[in-house]
Amino acid sequence: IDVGTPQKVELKVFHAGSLAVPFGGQGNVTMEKAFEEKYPNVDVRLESAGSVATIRKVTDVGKTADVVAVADYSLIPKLMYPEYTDWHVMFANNKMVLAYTNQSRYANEINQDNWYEILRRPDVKFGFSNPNTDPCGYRSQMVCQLAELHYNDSKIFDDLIANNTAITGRLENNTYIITVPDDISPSQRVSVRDKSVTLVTGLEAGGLNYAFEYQSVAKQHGLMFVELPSQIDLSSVDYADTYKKVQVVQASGEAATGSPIVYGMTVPKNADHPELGLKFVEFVISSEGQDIMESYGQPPIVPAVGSGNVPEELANAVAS
Amino acid sequence: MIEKIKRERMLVAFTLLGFLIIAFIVVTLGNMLATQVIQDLGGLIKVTQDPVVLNSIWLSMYTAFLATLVAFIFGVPLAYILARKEFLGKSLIESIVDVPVVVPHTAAGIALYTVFMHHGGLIGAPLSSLNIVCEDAVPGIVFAMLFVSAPFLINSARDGFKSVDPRLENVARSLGASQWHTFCKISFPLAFRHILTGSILSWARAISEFGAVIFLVSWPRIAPLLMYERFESYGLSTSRPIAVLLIFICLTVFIFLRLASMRWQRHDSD
Amino acid sequence: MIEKIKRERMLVAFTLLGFLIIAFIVVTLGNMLATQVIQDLGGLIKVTQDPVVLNSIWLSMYTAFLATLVAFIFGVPLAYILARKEFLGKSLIESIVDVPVVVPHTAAGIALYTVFMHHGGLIGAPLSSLNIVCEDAVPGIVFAMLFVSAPFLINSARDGFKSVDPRLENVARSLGASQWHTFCKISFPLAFRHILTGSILSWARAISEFGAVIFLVSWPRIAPLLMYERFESYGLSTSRPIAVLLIFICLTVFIFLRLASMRWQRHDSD
Amino acid sequence: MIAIKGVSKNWREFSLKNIDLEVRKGEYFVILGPTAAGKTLLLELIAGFYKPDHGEIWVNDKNVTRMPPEKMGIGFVYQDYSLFPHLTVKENIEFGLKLKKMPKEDVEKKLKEVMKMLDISHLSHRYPRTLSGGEQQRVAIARGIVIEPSIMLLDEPLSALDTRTQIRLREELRRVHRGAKLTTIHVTHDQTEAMALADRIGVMMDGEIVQTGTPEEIFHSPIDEGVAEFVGVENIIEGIVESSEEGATTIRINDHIIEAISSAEAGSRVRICLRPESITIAPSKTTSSARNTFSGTITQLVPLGATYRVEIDCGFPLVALITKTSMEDLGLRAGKKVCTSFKASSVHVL
Amino acid sequence: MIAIKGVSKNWREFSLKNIDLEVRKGEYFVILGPTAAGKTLLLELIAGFYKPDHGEIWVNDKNVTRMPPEKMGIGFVYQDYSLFPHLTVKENIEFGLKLKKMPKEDVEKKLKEVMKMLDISHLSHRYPRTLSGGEQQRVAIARGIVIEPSIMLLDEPLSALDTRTQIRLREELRRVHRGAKLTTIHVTHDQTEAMALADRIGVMMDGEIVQTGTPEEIFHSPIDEGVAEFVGVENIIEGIVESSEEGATTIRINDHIIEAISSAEAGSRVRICLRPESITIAPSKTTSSARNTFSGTITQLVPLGATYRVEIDCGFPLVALITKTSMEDLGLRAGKKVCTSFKASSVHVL
Ligand SMILES: Nc1ncnc2c1ncn2[C@@H]1O[C@H](COP(=O)(O)OP(=O)(O)OP(=O)(O)O)[C@@H](O)[C@H]1O
Ligand SMILES: Nc1ncnc2c1ncn2[C@@H]1O[C@H](COP(=O)(O)OP(=O)(O)OP(=O)(O)O)[C@@H](O)[C@H]1O
Ligand SMILES: [Mg+2]
Ligand SMILES: [Mg+2]
Repeated sequence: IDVGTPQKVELKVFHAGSLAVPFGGQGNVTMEKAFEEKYPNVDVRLESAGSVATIRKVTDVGKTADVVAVADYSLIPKLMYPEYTDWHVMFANNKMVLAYTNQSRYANEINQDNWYEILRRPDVKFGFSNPNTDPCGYRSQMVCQLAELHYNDSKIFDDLIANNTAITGRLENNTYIITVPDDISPSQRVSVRDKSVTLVTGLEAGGLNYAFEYQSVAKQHGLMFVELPSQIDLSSVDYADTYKKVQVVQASGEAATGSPIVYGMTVPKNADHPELGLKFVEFVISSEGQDIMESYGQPPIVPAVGSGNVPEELANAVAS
Repeated sequence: MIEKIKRERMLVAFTLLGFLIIAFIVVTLGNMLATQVIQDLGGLIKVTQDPVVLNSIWLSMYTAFLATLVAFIFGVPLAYILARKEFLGKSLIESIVDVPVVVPHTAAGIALYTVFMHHGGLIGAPLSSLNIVCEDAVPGIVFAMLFVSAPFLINSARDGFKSVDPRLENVARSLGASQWHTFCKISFPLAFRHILTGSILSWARAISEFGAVIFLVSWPRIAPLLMYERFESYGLSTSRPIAVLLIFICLTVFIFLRLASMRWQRHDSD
Repeated sequence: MIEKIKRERMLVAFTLLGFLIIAFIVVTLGNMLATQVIQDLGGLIKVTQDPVVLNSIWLSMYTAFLATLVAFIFGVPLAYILARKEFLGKSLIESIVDVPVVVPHTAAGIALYTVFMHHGGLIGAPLSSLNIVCEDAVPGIVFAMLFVSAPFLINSARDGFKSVDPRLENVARSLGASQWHTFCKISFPLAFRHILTGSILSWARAISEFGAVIFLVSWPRIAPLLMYERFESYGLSTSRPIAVLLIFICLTVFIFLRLASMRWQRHDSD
Repeated sequence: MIAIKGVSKNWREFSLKNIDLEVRKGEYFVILGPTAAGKTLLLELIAGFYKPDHGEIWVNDKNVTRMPPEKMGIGFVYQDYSLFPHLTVKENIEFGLKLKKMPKEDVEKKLKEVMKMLDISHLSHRYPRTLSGGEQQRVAIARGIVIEPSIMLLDEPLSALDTRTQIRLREELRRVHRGAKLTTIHVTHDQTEAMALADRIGVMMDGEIVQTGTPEEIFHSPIDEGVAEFVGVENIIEGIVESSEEGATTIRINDHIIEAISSAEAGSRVRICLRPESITIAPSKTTSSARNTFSGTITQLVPLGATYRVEIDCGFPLVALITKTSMEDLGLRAGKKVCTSFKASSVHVL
Repeated sequence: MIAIKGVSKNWREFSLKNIDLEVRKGEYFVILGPTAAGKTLLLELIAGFYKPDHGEIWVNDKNVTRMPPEKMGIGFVYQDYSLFPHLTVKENIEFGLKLKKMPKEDVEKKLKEVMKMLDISHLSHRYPRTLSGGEQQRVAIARGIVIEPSIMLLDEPLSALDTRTQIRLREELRRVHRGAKLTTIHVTHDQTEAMALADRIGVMMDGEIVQTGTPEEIFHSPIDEGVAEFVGVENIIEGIVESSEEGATTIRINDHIIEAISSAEAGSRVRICLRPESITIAPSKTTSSARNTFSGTITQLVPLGATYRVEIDCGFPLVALITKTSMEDLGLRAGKKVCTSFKASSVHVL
């Protein structure tokens, strides 16, 4: 019986909720299974949370992790440098989509051009995850703000977000600053969950019509989704300057600026098994790991990009 | 003295064993309270002024109260029936009442979500057509709390009614009181101490519920959820003062009601 | 018949009210179970073969059993003292026993974390120098479960001992039995039904605990935590079969023990 | 008038079987029976707390079988008095009155009256648990009669009290009964109490009324051996009827002949019943109107307080009862030869 | 021998005060007292379940004050018998034996013996709750005596039983006591029981032993009015001593003179006690050795089962007791004039 299986080394991986499926899902080939196969004396234990919470567990709660993997690489330098780590690798990217199911209201009408009109309808309930704890959440805000620019409709953010929550937006020095209070107070029209994946339940159950999700999540759960224009879906490095125009200020005071969605990973300095942690990182960015990412709809960055004091062990797998 | 200890060896051993478990409880709570007060009184004071925290505590207390009220309205009559009547399937009903106590809270949460979800929930859907939304709304919190806390009130009230001699009711009826009047003037007042105790327990159980609520309602945030979020996001130093405050409030209510129920004239037999 | 209903108006109303709350419990659980079995029996079967799920359920059952065992060893003697002796501060002790019931689970979790954390915890630090690690380890689960579940066993056992006429103990002693022998042969067997009930409750409470455990131990994952994570990561369809399985196991144990305790020869007075 | 017509009721482990009973207006009727005979259940049935499975109950020529208890107008006093513990004596007594929607002054007046009558005015603000048994009983009675019931049911109202208080309260019961002319049914397992109070007695055993009659009938002519034993007939002796002529019967017991009044047929096996207090003891043969005289030897003398139980062997065992003074006067002791006599009319033949 | 020397003990709401008591070897000692006098607590104290605050308890010349109850070798039978409900009759009885570490055959033998002696062999596999009160009592006694205690304590062993069973079991108790030569302390609130069984009686009231003596002493010379009332002296009459010479005392009550034997001084106010059974009733003045003769009118006749209580007004109220036969022979009824007489030695002066 596995009660921690003492003779095995435990490798603790704290990861963003959106990585749950490729890392430790129920598929036949996951990072966890493949890595354990490769290193039979290692027991990978995954802990999933929102990306910010994932980092806070290490920095604030005082837990130790051997690998930290988050949905926004920029969180690592912002929250962990220099005390907890001084490097990270960017290993995958993703894009924002609007997920739905065939039971969703107006499912047969929605497309790339009218999605915001449909979300405006009073009988439609949509959701996003908590901007304070999950990058997917603040990215959803960015999407709505960028949509105003793209569709040239200055009411989109107000109608979808500001009028339904305590989140506010304002223009300052040509930057749209979105402020998220601790108490978001969503109205009945929107659902705010801790992690974006949770919203899937709502969609599946029919309580929710639409949800802002990563494309990977939508694919993994077999949802239908509206592909958004590249100008607003935070996927393309080409539009990095456009994305930069929005900034989300979280309740903690931290600010996140719009940027392409790039997953970051590091091994904290206080890890119990730093070498194994590195091995895991190495595995994820190896071609085998990248295949796994790919197979779950999460496009890997090939080769992975390193930043900071990248350890030598990874040097040849990483472009900088 | 020593002779006495020797004579009462068993009781001494029992006392020591018992002391350990009491110490465990006291140390666990006391240590946290003391640590907070000594090391970070400022944090505690700040939390008492944080409207988000206060709102969520208020929400918890208020929904717990509502849940207890509902449990009272529906549970006390049930308790009376269970205490007074013999019928086929009675022990089945009694077991059903106990089921929420043995069902893991998170499993209960999933069950509640299944039933109360907005779309397609067996109860949630009809309710939402009446404009009562449970998912991510106050009614949902109340229902989840009700599910886990009602058994405490029902069982306690049943014991209370059982401790009332049915002959007192018979006499009241022979004196001309209707069944309802007898219930109000005789059975209920005599069982009141038990019902009060049950209500305290039920309220406490409701306010402390976490697992069952969060599936159905993650917003508005009840205090335990806020605490968990704060713990996950910011760690011990941010969440502990909330815990201390919440414990403090719960204990105050508990002690107050306990004293009240002890002072309540003890006309019942035990 | 109609005449009878009219005569028993109050009881009819009470029955209806009571029926609603029973229906609430039955529908909530029944709907989930039915939905699972009818719509996705395959998922349920798959889950019963998933070693991760089975391990975590086994872990939950096993730690809950350990917690109950500890509560039994320390709690039954305490219960006996509380039932038999009058002493200064007794009602304080009784209140302390009840405190874990009223303290919100998450707050208890934070308190437990404060005391049992590896570094600097008042109990956790000394224990870890004895190589007993509580944070993220089995002992931590047991301690957290113990904290929330011990009151149930203690209170129930106390009621049990109270229901044993002290004269029976007196007689046993006059017949030459020592205090300990009297306890083993008279008091304990006669209070056994209550103690068993208390143990079931305590075990159920331990297995269903979520809030208090997750602060201290997020690995190994107890079943409720696994369920929560699955719910958060994959949604209802993945987590519901676990919930159904867990409820099924708990109910089986509950019904089995309940029948056992009902068949236990009813020598006690109530 | 109360008429109980063929009433039966089943509980899980006990049943009342085919009860027929008539209690006349103003009568003091005692139901006498051993523990667990179903006496309390019968009273509760009459009061309407339970409904019979079969049969009917009529009160004052009205069928009340299905009437709810609050409509019956019956006063009920339980064995343990069942005072409402959370109400004061005054509140207990006025409980029924308040339900009658009478003017407040009238309530007060009636209250005063009944409390004075039962001498409990000084207790009015005390709680039941602070009262002695006797006081509680009086409060319970006051509570029952203040609503002016047409019938009063008393369930072993004296059994929880000590002998002295019992005797005092018996008087009180008789006084209240006479004063209020209440039809009363009084339940007890105490023969003395039944004898002291009853106009008529119904003997109840195992859920059945086995005999009804005046105290005289019950105690001297029990219908069967069970009743005989229960009502304290200590001498039950088997014999064979030798002759029987117009009621004058002779019965052979071993070598002795007893004369009795009975219609038993010659040759039949019978049992004779003879109450110990019907036997007179004399130091030697005396002439008296008693038709049966036997000499015998005292085997044992058992002190019973004011009286002694004398066991005598006259060829068959006899138990007699005599006062302490008589015993001392006669100088009785074990082994002494004495002469016993009893009237033919004291002998009851079964 | 049991000696209780100045024992006191305080409970929260009750205390035993300065109890002095000596019970001789083989004696049947009855403690008689009303409910809540503290009788049970005193027995429990003797058995060692409680420890006294002050004073000492000696058993067979050994100070056992602080000895744990299991070392005392005392058999205890509670009022409700306190049989272990989860054990069969056999297991109940062998509970104490098994603790004695004697060979198994001896246990079986003793068990058989005692069960035969008390006639409960046929019950051995039944559970206590299926037994009648009388059977339970015998099992409780068997359980107590099988361990061969030097002392037996009986707490109201008969009060839960009906009169017939009571009388039968009194016999049994006496037989067991005689057979095993057990020093026995028996607690009761029933005077009849005390009289029937006791070698000596201690009267207990309000936590104190107020009088100790033979039954004769207790019942005829109660030490004060409280005891007098409690032991059933129904005639307590105030008077003034007119003269007193060498014990022969005359006492004036209203216009009547009563002769008594007492050492009260002339002129002092006294109360005379006279038991109802000491008074003889005759239809007219007769000559007898009784020094006190008064004529009076019967005011009331109260049936008490086998006896009648006769209330007579002789210028002062007198209560007498007579058997039913005597009453019928004398043709007594209310209003009839009769003559009452009692011996000077029956009068007890307080
Ligand atoms: N409410 C009840 N339901 C079912 N059975 C009952 C109920 N009350 C009493 N009994 C049972 O019915 C039988 C008769 O009980 P009941 O109280 O009428 O006897 P009783 O003659 O009044 O005896 P006692 O002299 O002890 O009061 C008993 O065996 C008792 O256990
Ligand atoms: N264990 C106890 N602790 C404290 N007080 C007690 C205890 N047991 C009885 N009492 C109280 O002490 C008083 C005497 O009780 P006890 O039982 O000795 O009376 P008793 O003479 O045996 O009366 P009864 O005839 O009713 O058995 C009562 O007022 C009772 O309430
Ligand atoms: Mg009864
Ligand atoms: Mg007693």
